[in-house]
Amino acid sequence: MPAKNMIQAINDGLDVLLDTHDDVLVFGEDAGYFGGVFGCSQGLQKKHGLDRVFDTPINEGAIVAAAIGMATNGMRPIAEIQFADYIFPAFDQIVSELSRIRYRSAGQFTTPLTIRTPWGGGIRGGQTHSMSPEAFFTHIPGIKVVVPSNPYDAKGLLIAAAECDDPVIIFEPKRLYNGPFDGDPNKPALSWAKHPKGEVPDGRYTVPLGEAEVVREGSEITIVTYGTLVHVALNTAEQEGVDAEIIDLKTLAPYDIDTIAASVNKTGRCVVTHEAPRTSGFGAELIAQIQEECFYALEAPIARVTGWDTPYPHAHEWSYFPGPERTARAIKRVLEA
Amino acid sequence: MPAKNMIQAINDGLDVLLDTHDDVLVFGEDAGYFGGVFGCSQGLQKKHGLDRVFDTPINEGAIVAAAIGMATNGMRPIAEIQFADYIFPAFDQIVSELSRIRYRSAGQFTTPLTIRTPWGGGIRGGQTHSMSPEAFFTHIPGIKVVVPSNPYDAKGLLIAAAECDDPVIIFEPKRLYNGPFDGDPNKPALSWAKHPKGEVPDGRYTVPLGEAEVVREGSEITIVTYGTLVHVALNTAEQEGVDAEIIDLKTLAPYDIDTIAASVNKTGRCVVTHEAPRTSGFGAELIAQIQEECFYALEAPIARVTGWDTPYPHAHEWSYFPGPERTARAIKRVLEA
Amino acid sequence: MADARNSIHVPAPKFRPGDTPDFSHLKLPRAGETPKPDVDADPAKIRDLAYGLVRVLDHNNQAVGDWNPELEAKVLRQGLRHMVLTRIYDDRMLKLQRQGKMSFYMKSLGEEAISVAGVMALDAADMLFPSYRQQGGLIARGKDLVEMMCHCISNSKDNLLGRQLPVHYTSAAHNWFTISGNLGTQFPQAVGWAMAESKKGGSRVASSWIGEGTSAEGDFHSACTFATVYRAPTILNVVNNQWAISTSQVIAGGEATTFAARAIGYGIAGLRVDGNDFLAVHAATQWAAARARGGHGPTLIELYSYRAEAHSTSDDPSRYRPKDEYKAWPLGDPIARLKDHLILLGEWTEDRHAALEKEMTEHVVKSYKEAESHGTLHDGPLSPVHTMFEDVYAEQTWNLRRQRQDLGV
Amino acid sequence: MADARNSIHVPAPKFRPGDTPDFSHLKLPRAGETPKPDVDADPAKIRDLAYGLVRVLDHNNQAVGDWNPELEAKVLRQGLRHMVLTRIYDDRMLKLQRQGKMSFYMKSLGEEAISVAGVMALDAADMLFPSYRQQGGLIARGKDLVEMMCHCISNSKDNLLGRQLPVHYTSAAHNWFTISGNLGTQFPQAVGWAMAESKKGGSRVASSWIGEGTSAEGDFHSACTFATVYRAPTILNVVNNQWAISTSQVIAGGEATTFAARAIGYGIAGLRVDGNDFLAVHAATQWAAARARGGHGPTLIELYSYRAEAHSTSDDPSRYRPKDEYKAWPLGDPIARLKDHLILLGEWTEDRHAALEKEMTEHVVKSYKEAESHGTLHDGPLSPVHTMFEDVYAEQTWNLRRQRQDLGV
Ligand SMILES: Cc1ncc(C[n+]2csc(CCOP(=O)(O)OP(=O)(O)O)c2C)c(N)n1
Ligand SMILES: Cc1ncc(C[n+]2csc(CCOP(=O)(O)OP(=O)(O)O)c2C)c(N)n1
Ligand SMILES: [Mg+2]
Ligand SMILES: [Mg+2]
Repeated sequence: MPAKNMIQAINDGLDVLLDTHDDVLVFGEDAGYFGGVFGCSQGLQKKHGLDRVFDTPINEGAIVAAAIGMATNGMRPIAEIQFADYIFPAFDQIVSELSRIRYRSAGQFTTPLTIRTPWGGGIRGGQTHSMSPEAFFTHIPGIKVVVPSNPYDAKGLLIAAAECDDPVIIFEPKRLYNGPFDGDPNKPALSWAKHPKGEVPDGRYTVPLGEAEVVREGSEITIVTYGTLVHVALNTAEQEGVDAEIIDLKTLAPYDIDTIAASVNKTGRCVVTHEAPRTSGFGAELIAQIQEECFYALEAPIARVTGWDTPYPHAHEWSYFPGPERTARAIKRVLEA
Repeated sequence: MPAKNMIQAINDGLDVLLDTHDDVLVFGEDAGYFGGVFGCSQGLQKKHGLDRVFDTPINEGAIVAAAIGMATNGMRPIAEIQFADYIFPAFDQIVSELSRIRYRSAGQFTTPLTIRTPWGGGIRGGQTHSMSPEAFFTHIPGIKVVVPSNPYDAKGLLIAAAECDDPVIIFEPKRLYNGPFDGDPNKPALSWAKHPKGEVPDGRYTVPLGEAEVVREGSEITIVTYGTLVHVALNTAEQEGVDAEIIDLKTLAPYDIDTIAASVNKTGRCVVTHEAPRTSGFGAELIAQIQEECFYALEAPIARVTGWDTPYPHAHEWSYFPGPERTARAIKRVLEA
Repeated sequence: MADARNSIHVPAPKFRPGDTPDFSHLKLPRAGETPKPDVDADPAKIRDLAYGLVRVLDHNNQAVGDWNPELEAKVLRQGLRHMVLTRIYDDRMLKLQRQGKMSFYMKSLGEEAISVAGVMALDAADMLFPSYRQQGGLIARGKDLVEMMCHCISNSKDNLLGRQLPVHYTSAAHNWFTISGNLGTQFPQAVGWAMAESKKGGSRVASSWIGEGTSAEGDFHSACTFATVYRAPTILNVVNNQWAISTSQVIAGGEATTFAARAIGYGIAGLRVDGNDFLAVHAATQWAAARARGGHGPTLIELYSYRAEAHSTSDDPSRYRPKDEYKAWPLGDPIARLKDHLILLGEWTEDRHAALEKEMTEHVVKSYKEAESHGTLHDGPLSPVHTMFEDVYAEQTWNLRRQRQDLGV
Repeated sequence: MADARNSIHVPAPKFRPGDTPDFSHLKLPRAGETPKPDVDADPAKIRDLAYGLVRVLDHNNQAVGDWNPELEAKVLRQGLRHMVLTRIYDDRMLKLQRQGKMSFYMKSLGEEAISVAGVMALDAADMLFPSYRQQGGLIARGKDLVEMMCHCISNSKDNLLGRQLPVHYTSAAHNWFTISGNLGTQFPQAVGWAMAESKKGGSRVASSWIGEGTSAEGDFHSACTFATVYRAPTILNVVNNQWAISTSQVIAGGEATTFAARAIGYGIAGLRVDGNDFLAVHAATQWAAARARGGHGPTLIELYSYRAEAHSTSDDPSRYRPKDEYKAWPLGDPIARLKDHLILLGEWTEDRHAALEKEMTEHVVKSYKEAESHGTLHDGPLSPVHTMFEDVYAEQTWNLRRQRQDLGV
């Protein structure tokens, strides 16, 4: 199986979709001729044609609106929003339209479309190229939210999303595009070539939406996370020698409560981590639900390790990023509580 | 002290602000000549002039953007968004701009502006006149979020918001505009004239941002809520004869954690209620924080009573609305746990 | 232009309650005056049309000029029938709303030609992305009145399962998109639909409608930008009925120019059309549809009209405009104009008209009786409560399943 | 126009890597050809200007025609100085970025006249809402170079406390708004600022800049709509530098018409201006400012130019356009053109120019040395970490206080 980084895996996923589904269209700002600012659609216009893979004007709301219209005319559009930070001009079309067309039309119209967007920090992008806005989208009934943490999942979840009859937003951790990242910016960059999840099968396969994965088994504490921080959690557990069970959520809406609850009921302790600001972040939802499901098993309050309640700063990026040091501290606090 | 309904109280608050602050401007769709579709600015254009109280084109993003511009030129704009459901075209200007201008300019520019918008269901408004989108806004660092539950607070919080140097969004429970509502749509409408909080002093006064109020003392259980559901909670407690302590949050961002924690530490049991969908609603944040602060005091899992994870339906409004019956059931469950 | 720089210029309508409306200042081109270009005309060559007014029926209700679509009398009578039915339907529904039979209603009085002719000029396969004031188009598409009513009264046969406010119809079978309560969102969606149609090599066009007030929304710009860039086969209709709830069209940007002129900014074809002239609306729509079908790109049509009634059952227009303003409106009544035209042609009589009105009234009354037999919002039966939890996703997710169980339905 | 209906029409630029660029198809009006109306002209009377091109410097670099602003040589030399400094500053910063001294940089090569003349033609009190490519304007406003650099290298003297990406300057003291990373948001904000200015009876105007790519955003429509409705004293500049990262201006809607023509849609004054002609940009800006100050409303200016460099340090233009396309660009180099004009006037010499370049280079080098003495992003010192938790609100809220404590700063 060929080793691929996450960009290549996504590119491959798009290619497979374009090959196998006549109704798939791929578009976005700079996504056509150039192949996207991160290269996720590189080469696809040349291969699949100007009117299946194309550039759009700079108007995220229009991109989503047009995708909705296309979807109601039999297409399965895959739209790229250049950075998750720039998804907000499309927020109305997502909240008021995309999420509700099936509902308000009682199933007469559906919008099987996928939005992909680079997400998260750790690349010195400053406050407008680093956001993790997933929590907003998990509060919109009718939208599925996906965050892959590796090339294998990125391709498999993308194909599952595109083939799914619901609208799906995929947040792609841009810090993981070129290699896994364990949270230490001073270490030399790692490569996906040496990571088992860098093995990406050719052709079509899917990773099911709505299913989390226990990426590390353990008995002392459960760490629930997604995206970039999956690697940070793994690294922290190793480094600290904690017998932590680590759950990679993969899908945030609907999230896999069974896998989470089973783990927390087993370990009795839990830390939730994400890069987004703490207040009303997705961690809040997870904790609210976990305390309800696992109350009697819990031996300590569930802790959150998150970005701060500020915009993502440029210079102090690594003081903002919830890295191994803060994760370790939270684990310790929960274990000692 | 004159009795006022909530619309009159808000109207009075705007009038006081226009009287006492040259830099206050009031505008929005139909907010000028007509005085707003709910009448909150009625009569103010005539009194204060066409260019202090005026109509805007139908473009919520432009309303907020222009308000930002005005604020950076010395004004204290008070913008009305006709329904909270229509705030999303302005979401980008709120998330990416309004919330961050002080931060990204390191205090060189500030945006002391207030957005008022009718909020919540219970008036047969269907899915586009009933939303409670407050959770989104509590996840935006830099924005303050306010939800009054009565005329006295509506005026006092409005004046506090307008005089505050931060951007504030006030969600006005439209079901409470004309009278308190205890959750039973079949009872005859109540009037603010008979409610103590319908007494609204003339002139300027403020209700401080960031402070919750214990609106009913109790020892068995704490109910944390805001807006319309404050009245539903009070009614439920009375009806069920539960010795519940009820907290009216009033400000959601930043919320008054001390008042909440003190109460839950005392009662050991807690129910959080809101009308918005459950998943990633503001209740999740409250629960996540409460379980952290009060873990050892808690005798049962904290329960949520919320709107369902669907758009707000039209015909089944009262099956969606988290009324006294569902609130009572949750209280019972928590008390018996 | 010169405007003292000591206050914000806030435009105001000419007349307010108490004023005597007088529209003689409006310089409206006469019927036949605005020329008709070929359907493949270069937008750069036809910019004047955005300042003209496509009119066919003259002050004597004779059809004149190049834009005369020369429709068969049969078609005109059909149009008249749809318009009359729409008006009677609206009237009855308003009354029923006042009686508490439904929560809300919105009439289209005075704008019936816009929706009826705007739909009749298209093929049945063309896709419609309407706003809430195009009920005439749904009637023209042959939607069953009982079904429309069942939706409005949210009863057990409401095809939207009680999920939507009245008048927010959906009818995939009639190529009628699901109407949104959020203004303007359908405009760029229509363009996306049309792009997909291009992709498929199909010949259908998309037509969408918004109000002049709504044209201020960002979605308007989204639609025009994507339509011009991708030359999408779309008809973008802006119904300028002078009012957006309480605000005059000058607040939407109508003081400095026409709404049709927005088209010029994008290099797309723009027409300004007498919206109360069935023949003009039909001709303009036909022209735009042929243009779109021929691959010559989108057309923006401003339909100049007047909202004769309240915005909806929730407002009182006498608070912001003269009560009789509609009577002073120079473009008349679309039904009366078409009727008189047909009479002039010898294809219609006052008696037949009276009979038509009677027939349509009976049709509406009878339909309502049937609709009501399936329930009303107030008294039920409604659609089953458990349907509230369906169609959020293709398959019900665990949280919704639990919530449904929690409600015990 | 005729475009077969079997695929989406996706416009493409004329030339791609490997092609030989040749812009002889562009019909650009000659200098002096486009007429100059009075500042209180009715927008309806001057629509042609949106299709013309305001140019002053002819092919011999002589100033000709009505638009000649007849500036004193002193002013021209000042403009030249700012442009040269801007270019040298950009060059040096790019090099430093390549050396890892800062995280990111964006040059304005070829567009210096737009920002420098666009700011010099205004009063110091006028408010600027720039995009990220108007650094020349900040230099023209007299901002200290060391401060600009300290911001770009995010050091301990960065006036933005390391919170923003490089080139996203803020300088309230220079009436320079805080640049956003989100495209276009400043356009309607500028209009709001100008409305407040009207309200106060002040005479300042707001000027804002976006790129042609950005004009597709909804905020463009917001700005134009509010500007026309409230006749706000605003100058809305659209810099058409042909490219938006990798996409040609045809993808932004430039295939069917000009960007200046958007103005016509709103009934506001629209000018298309040779953006590489210092005198033309100055004259057009002066005209628009006088118009705004006189209460005659906003002006939309399309500045026709070419982005000579990469979009930013993050992209490689050779992947999407011919390497030498800029050389074929018919409007030349704004610095060379102004320089030659001054030489022609006898107000400048090649020697003085060389000396100026040397002086500016030294100024830049010296400034950087000083800036670096306050730290760099890479090696520090940075602003204190605790400042990360400040300015979110006027007063720190409890959650931020606790978070600061949690981080131990
Ligand atoms: C995004 C959004 N903002 C505001 C509203 C509230 N609203 C409903 S109808 C209306 C006026 C629309 O006027 P216009 O577009 O002229 O259409 P008309 O009613 O005249 O047909 C407004 C402001 C809404 N439904 N959606
Ligand atoms: C809302 C938003 N969408 C997308 C981007 C990413 N982006 C940054 S610059 C740019 C191109 C802008 O092109 P143009 O407006 O022509 O300005 P220019 O760079 O040519 O000066 C894009 C797409 C962004 N910053 N903000
Ligand atoms: Mg209207
Ligand atoms: Mg550009």
